[in-house]
Amino acid sequence: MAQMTYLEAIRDGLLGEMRRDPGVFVIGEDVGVYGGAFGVTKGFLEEFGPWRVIDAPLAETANVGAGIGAAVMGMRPIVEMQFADFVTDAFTQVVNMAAKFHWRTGHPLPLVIRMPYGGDVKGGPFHSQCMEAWFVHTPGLRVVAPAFAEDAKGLLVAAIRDPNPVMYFEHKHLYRYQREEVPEGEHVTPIGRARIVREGATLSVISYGWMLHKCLQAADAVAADGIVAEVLDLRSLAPLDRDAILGSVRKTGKALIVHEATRTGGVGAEVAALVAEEAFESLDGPVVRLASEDAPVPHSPVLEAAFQPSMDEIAGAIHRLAAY
Amino acid sequence: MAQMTYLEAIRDGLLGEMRRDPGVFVIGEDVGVYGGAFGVTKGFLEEFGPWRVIDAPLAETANVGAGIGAAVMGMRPIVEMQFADFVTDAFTQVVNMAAKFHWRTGHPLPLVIRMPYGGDVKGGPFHSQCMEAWFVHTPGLRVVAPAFAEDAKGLLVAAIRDPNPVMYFEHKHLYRYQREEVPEGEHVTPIGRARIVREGATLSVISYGWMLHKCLQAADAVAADGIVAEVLDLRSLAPLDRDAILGSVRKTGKALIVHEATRTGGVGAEVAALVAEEAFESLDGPVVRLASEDAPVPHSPVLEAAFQPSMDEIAGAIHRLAAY
Amino acid sequence: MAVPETQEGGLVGAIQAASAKGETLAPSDLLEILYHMRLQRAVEDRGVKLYYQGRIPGAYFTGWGHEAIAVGATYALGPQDLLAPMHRDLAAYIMRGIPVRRIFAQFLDREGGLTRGRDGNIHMGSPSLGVLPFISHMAASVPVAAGMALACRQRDEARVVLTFFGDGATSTGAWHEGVNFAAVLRLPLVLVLENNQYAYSTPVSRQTVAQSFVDKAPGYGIPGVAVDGNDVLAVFAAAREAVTRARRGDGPTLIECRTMRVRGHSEADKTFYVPQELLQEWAARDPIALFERRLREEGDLSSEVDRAMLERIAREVEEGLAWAEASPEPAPESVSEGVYAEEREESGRGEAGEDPSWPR
Amino acid sequence: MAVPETQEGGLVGAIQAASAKGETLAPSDLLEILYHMRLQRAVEDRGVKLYYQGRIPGAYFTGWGHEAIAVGATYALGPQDLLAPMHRDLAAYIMRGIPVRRIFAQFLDREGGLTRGRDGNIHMGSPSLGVLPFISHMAASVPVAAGMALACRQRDEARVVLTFFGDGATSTGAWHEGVNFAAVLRLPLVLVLENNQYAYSTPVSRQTVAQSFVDKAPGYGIPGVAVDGNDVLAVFAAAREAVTRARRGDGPTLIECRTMRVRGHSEADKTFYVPQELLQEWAARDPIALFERRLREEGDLSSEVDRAMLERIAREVEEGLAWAEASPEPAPESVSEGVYAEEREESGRGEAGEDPSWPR
Ligand SMILES: Cc1ncc(C[n+]2csc(CCOP(=O)(O)OP(=O)(O)O)c2C)c(N)n1
Ligand SMILES: Cc1ncc(C[n+]2csc(CCOP(=O)(O)OP(=O)(O)O)c2C)c(N)n1
Ligand SMILES: [Mg+2]
Ligand SMILES: [Mg+2]
Repeated sequence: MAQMTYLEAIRDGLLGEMRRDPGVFVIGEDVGVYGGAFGVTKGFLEEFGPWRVIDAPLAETANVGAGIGAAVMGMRPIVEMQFADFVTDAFTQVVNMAAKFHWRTGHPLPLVIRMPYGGDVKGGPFHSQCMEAWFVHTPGLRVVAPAFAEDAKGLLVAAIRDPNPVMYFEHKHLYRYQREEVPEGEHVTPIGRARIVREGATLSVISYGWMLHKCLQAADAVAADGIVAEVLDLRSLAPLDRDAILGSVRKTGKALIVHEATRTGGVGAEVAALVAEEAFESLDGPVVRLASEDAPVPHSPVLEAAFQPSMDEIAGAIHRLAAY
Repeated sequence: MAQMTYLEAIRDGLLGEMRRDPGVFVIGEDVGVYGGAFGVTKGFLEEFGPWRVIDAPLAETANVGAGIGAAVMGMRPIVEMQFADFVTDAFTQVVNMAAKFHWRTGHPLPLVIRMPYGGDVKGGPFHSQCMEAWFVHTPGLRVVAPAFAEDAKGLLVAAIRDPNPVMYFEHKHLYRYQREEVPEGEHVTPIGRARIVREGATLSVISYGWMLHKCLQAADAVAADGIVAEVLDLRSLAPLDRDAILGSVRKTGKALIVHEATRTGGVGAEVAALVAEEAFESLDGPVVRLASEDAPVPHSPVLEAAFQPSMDEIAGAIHRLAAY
Repeated sequence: MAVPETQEGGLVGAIQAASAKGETLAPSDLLEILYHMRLQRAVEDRGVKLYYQGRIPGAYFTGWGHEAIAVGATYALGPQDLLAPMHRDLAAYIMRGIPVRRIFAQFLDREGGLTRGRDGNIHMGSPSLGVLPFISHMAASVPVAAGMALACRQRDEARVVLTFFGDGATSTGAWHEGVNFAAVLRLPLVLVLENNQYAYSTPVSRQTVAQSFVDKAPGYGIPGVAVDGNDVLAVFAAAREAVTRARRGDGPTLIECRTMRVRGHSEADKTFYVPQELLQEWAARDPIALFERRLREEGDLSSEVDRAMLERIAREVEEGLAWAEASPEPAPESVSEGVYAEEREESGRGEAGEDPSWPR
Repeated sequence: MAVPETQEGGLVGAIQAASAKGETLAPSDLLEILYHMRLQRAVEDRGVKLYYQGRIPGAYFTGWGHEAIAVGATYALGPQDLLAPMHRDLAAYIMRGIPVRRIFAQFLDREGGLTRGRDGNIHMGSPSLGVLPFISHMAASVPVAAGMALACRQRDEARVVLTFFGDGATSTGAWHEGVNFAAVLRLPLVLVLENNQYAYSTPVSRQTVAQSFVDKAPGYGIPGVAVDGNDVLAVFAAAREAVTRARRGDGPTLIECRTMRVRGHSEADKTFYVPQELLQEWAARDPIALFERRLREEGDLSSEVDRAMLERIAREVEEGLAWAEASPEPAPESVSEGVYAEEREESGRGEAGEDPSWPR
């Protein structure tokens, strides 16, 4: 075990896989000489050379498309979006070319797209978006979104080894904010498994990414009032860990779902729908969602604080649901 | 009133608006000389000339972008996607340029994107997709999806007059399948209002588009068993008509949501989540969703029949929920 | 990178220069080329009949009149090379190892089709045979083909990727990004434009106002050459030069093959928008007839060989179709199988000779 | 369409040809041009200070060294013309009527900013002033600018749209589609490339291997011209010619302005990847200093005028900043206002002289 930031853990996972498997390579804008806009691949060019650390033109369709082509040939490409927001420039490649590839051909497509996403980085509407729901609604893609450094490493390794296209959502705010003990060397977090981060019986708080940490703080804050919140970190969004979600809600009888993506049509809707259909008989209260406002992500920190669910709002929602 | 197919009703609405307002124009591939891949704009070039009926290059980003630019200048562009599936080539323009425009600038962006969508046309994975959920999860866009010829006309007129970007989902299977009396001349269906197509008290069946008709058939089929299903046509998906949805479910106590889009993360999830949160106290049974399999849309009619919810499956789901 | 001499001479000069080089082909090569052109025509002809009999679900597309491009370009590839075709290149699929029977099964949406009935007649391929299945979104294959070429470069394999696209496709962002990516990284990619003067009903004048598509090449720093797309040897010669250049490490070449779409965009299209004279002019230049005449004139096609070839093709078509007809409809419940690959599935390296992917 | 004579002479010839035409400007024009270049520098300079004081949220970008492009090109526009700028063109915004005070308020994320604190320092504009606010996605403005030009053409307004973009942006599909669309429809669009040799850390050699960006023009059937991007009169002359051509109905022109990004990509970037000599070479060619020297040499800038201009600029900067600092933070609850326009809202026609859109 070693203390690592979330960003260092990503880097550690990437480095290990690059060393293990000569088919693994990274491609993206400014990933080589510069080492990536956030420094994730710093030093990689020197170690692996320009054909495994490819400084690409400013062309997301080309870069994702090239990743797909290389994957068809048995390579294990990792395409870095400089910011997740720019994946819209490669949308056809992701949702039509990559996602449907195995189903159409029976041929695996081992591709990872690294998606630095999320807000609280003073990034504004085009450098802060959380668009994971688009991909969760696209059969053929796997979608993961770690909240902890340990899983940032473990899920990246799993994604690289997975024979399917994986959208790997790494939260920019967590890059340096989140720091913990991370297993050194080989470490895999299986895709599709949620984790109970905090056990409890009063209600289930279901979240992922940066908001998961706010949920943990809120759970601590309400503990003084005798509320024992269970906090579930989804980690994988496609596939969702149905058993973990339903298991927790069947136990507690109440579900609060929190995410940073905008509310309408977010992943929280799917989780809520799942609970309302499959755990209905266990429900002792409404299935509550807390998410960002249905608006673009604002640049001003003042506005962003109002936009995003706050720890206080989460604690408030826990209180209300617990009292229901 | 006149008998019209769904396609004729679209054409009628478009023609009326083109005649009424010289700022309205259509742009897209093969919309001029050919009259559109489905013939919606046949004869338009002759009547309105090449600057209001623009045969565009094979370039969706250019065509949507040009529509946005013209809208910025106070025109009322209608951009036709030849098939809705191709909108992924214009994704940045839709979700980043258009959707966020008013919020960033305070300036309206009156744009309509016509999206011929949906299956049962032997189109396969790239000519049959239902991707409305992506846009419902994109604040700043309006999304409509008429099931009837009357609303196909009325919602198109409303979309053209709306000062916001509107994703207008027109179902290809309904083009010729659906035919009814449609008001002639001026006719507007307000965006954001659902319609109770069939009143009932046993349960609420909530749907839209082509599946709405299957739901009506299923409702008729189960009527013999004393089940009086209420069938709600959402018509607008963004904004959803919360009052209509909640009103119906509060009355019946049960909700079945049916759509053609794939299940996970579809619009049905949002409707279910809404119901599970806001109508929880009225619920007498689980909130049930019926949707297409989480897979690409298959080409083979045999496979597509298995892929899509069938009338029998809907009737079965109604039976089970009614009996709950 | 300099633009090759063929461009300066304009279209005619280019055609002559390219055709001249075709002469090194052996007589057996010429017959094989004719065979593949005829086979494409025969399979598609049978497809048209099936379509009018209502036996092909959905739209049906042919490459009628484009056979010289499909065959001429593909014939320039070596056994380990790779292909990213489009919807007018049926022969290319066959030449790269996809059996006729599986193509018919694909037409009929049967389990034996390359996509097990999942995708339509033109959306097929076999990654394990090195044939990228294309998707509807025009030019989406171009960046993917660049990526296949990238993998060859990364592994120091002397393999080349050849991709086809239409005149309409050149207007897309995907085309631009893919071509430029390959140019910048000097990847072994051959870019074959099938300029058939229309994209559905849209004439080339709405796709570009450049004097010629070849004028696009210098903007990417790559050579460009225009050839008569109805002259199979001209196409072959240009492709062979481009393949050689690519294999040598000198990067992509743009080859514009000029032809005409003499049938509808799909079989449902009556092409009222195409001037009759244009259709007639090009119908008189049918690439198969042109090549047959040339072979006969030069004594390379005896009437026995001719007859035997036609019989072989007829037999292959009928056997292929019979196999396809015997192939079952896909099982309804199979629709949601294989949305994801399973843990243990390994990618191949796109080596020719492996089996097509479905069924595994 | 023929490529104009300026291209043949290569870069130097082009610069000379273009500069020569600049001479028809009146002395007052020259001073106005200098004023705008200096004003951009002064505003951005103040911005850099604010940034290092931690008062500008997020990243901060300047157009340091690009002032000749922003001012020279924009100065060629008429009062009713339209602009789609990018992130190195601050002067262009000001020249089209956006007040300095609102720009500072934008820097500070205040309610008085052009986006009411909603978007960052460079993502601003005013549709009602005919200035398209750009989005982060590089080149996404290009097809939109083409659409603005389309509207002018549709309404038979003799207006021209001018758009800026970087060398990196030319690699995007959006750029290709937008340029080609405008070319095919012969729209009144002027395409100004700010080739500053880098896209973030990526050198131009990774964006294209064409000999020059101007080589892309014939592929779109439009004229292309290269100019020294640090010579404001050369830029102006090329832009004026392109504006005239566009207004005449002869369609788009590509103008490549060659310069160098002498600061970091953003102020957080230390540009370790740029060779020091390159930075020094171009720092010695600062466009403002070059133009000042020229004006002084030709007697067009007396020391009084000079002093008065600098004082005016200093005053405008301080007044603008003071206004911005007095502008309140946006109200937290305002964040979800205006996601949709309301029924009654009418689009303007992009006429200069209208108020910026927010606040209404
Ligand atoms: C991105 C995209 N937009 C629209 C279409 C619809 N479409 C299918 S084929 C076609 C014309 C293609 O023309 P071209 O590239 O010239 O190829 P051709 O069919 O002429 O061989 C169009 C517009 C598509 N397939 N993809
Ligand atoms: C589509 C897209 N991909 C990536 C980025 C991230 N990014 C922001 S600016 C930039 C470089 C832009 O270079 P260029 O177009 O040359 O303009 P310059 O900044 O040099 O003036 C990059 C890669 C982006 N904004 N848009
Ligand atoms: Mg064509
Ligand atoms: Mg640059």
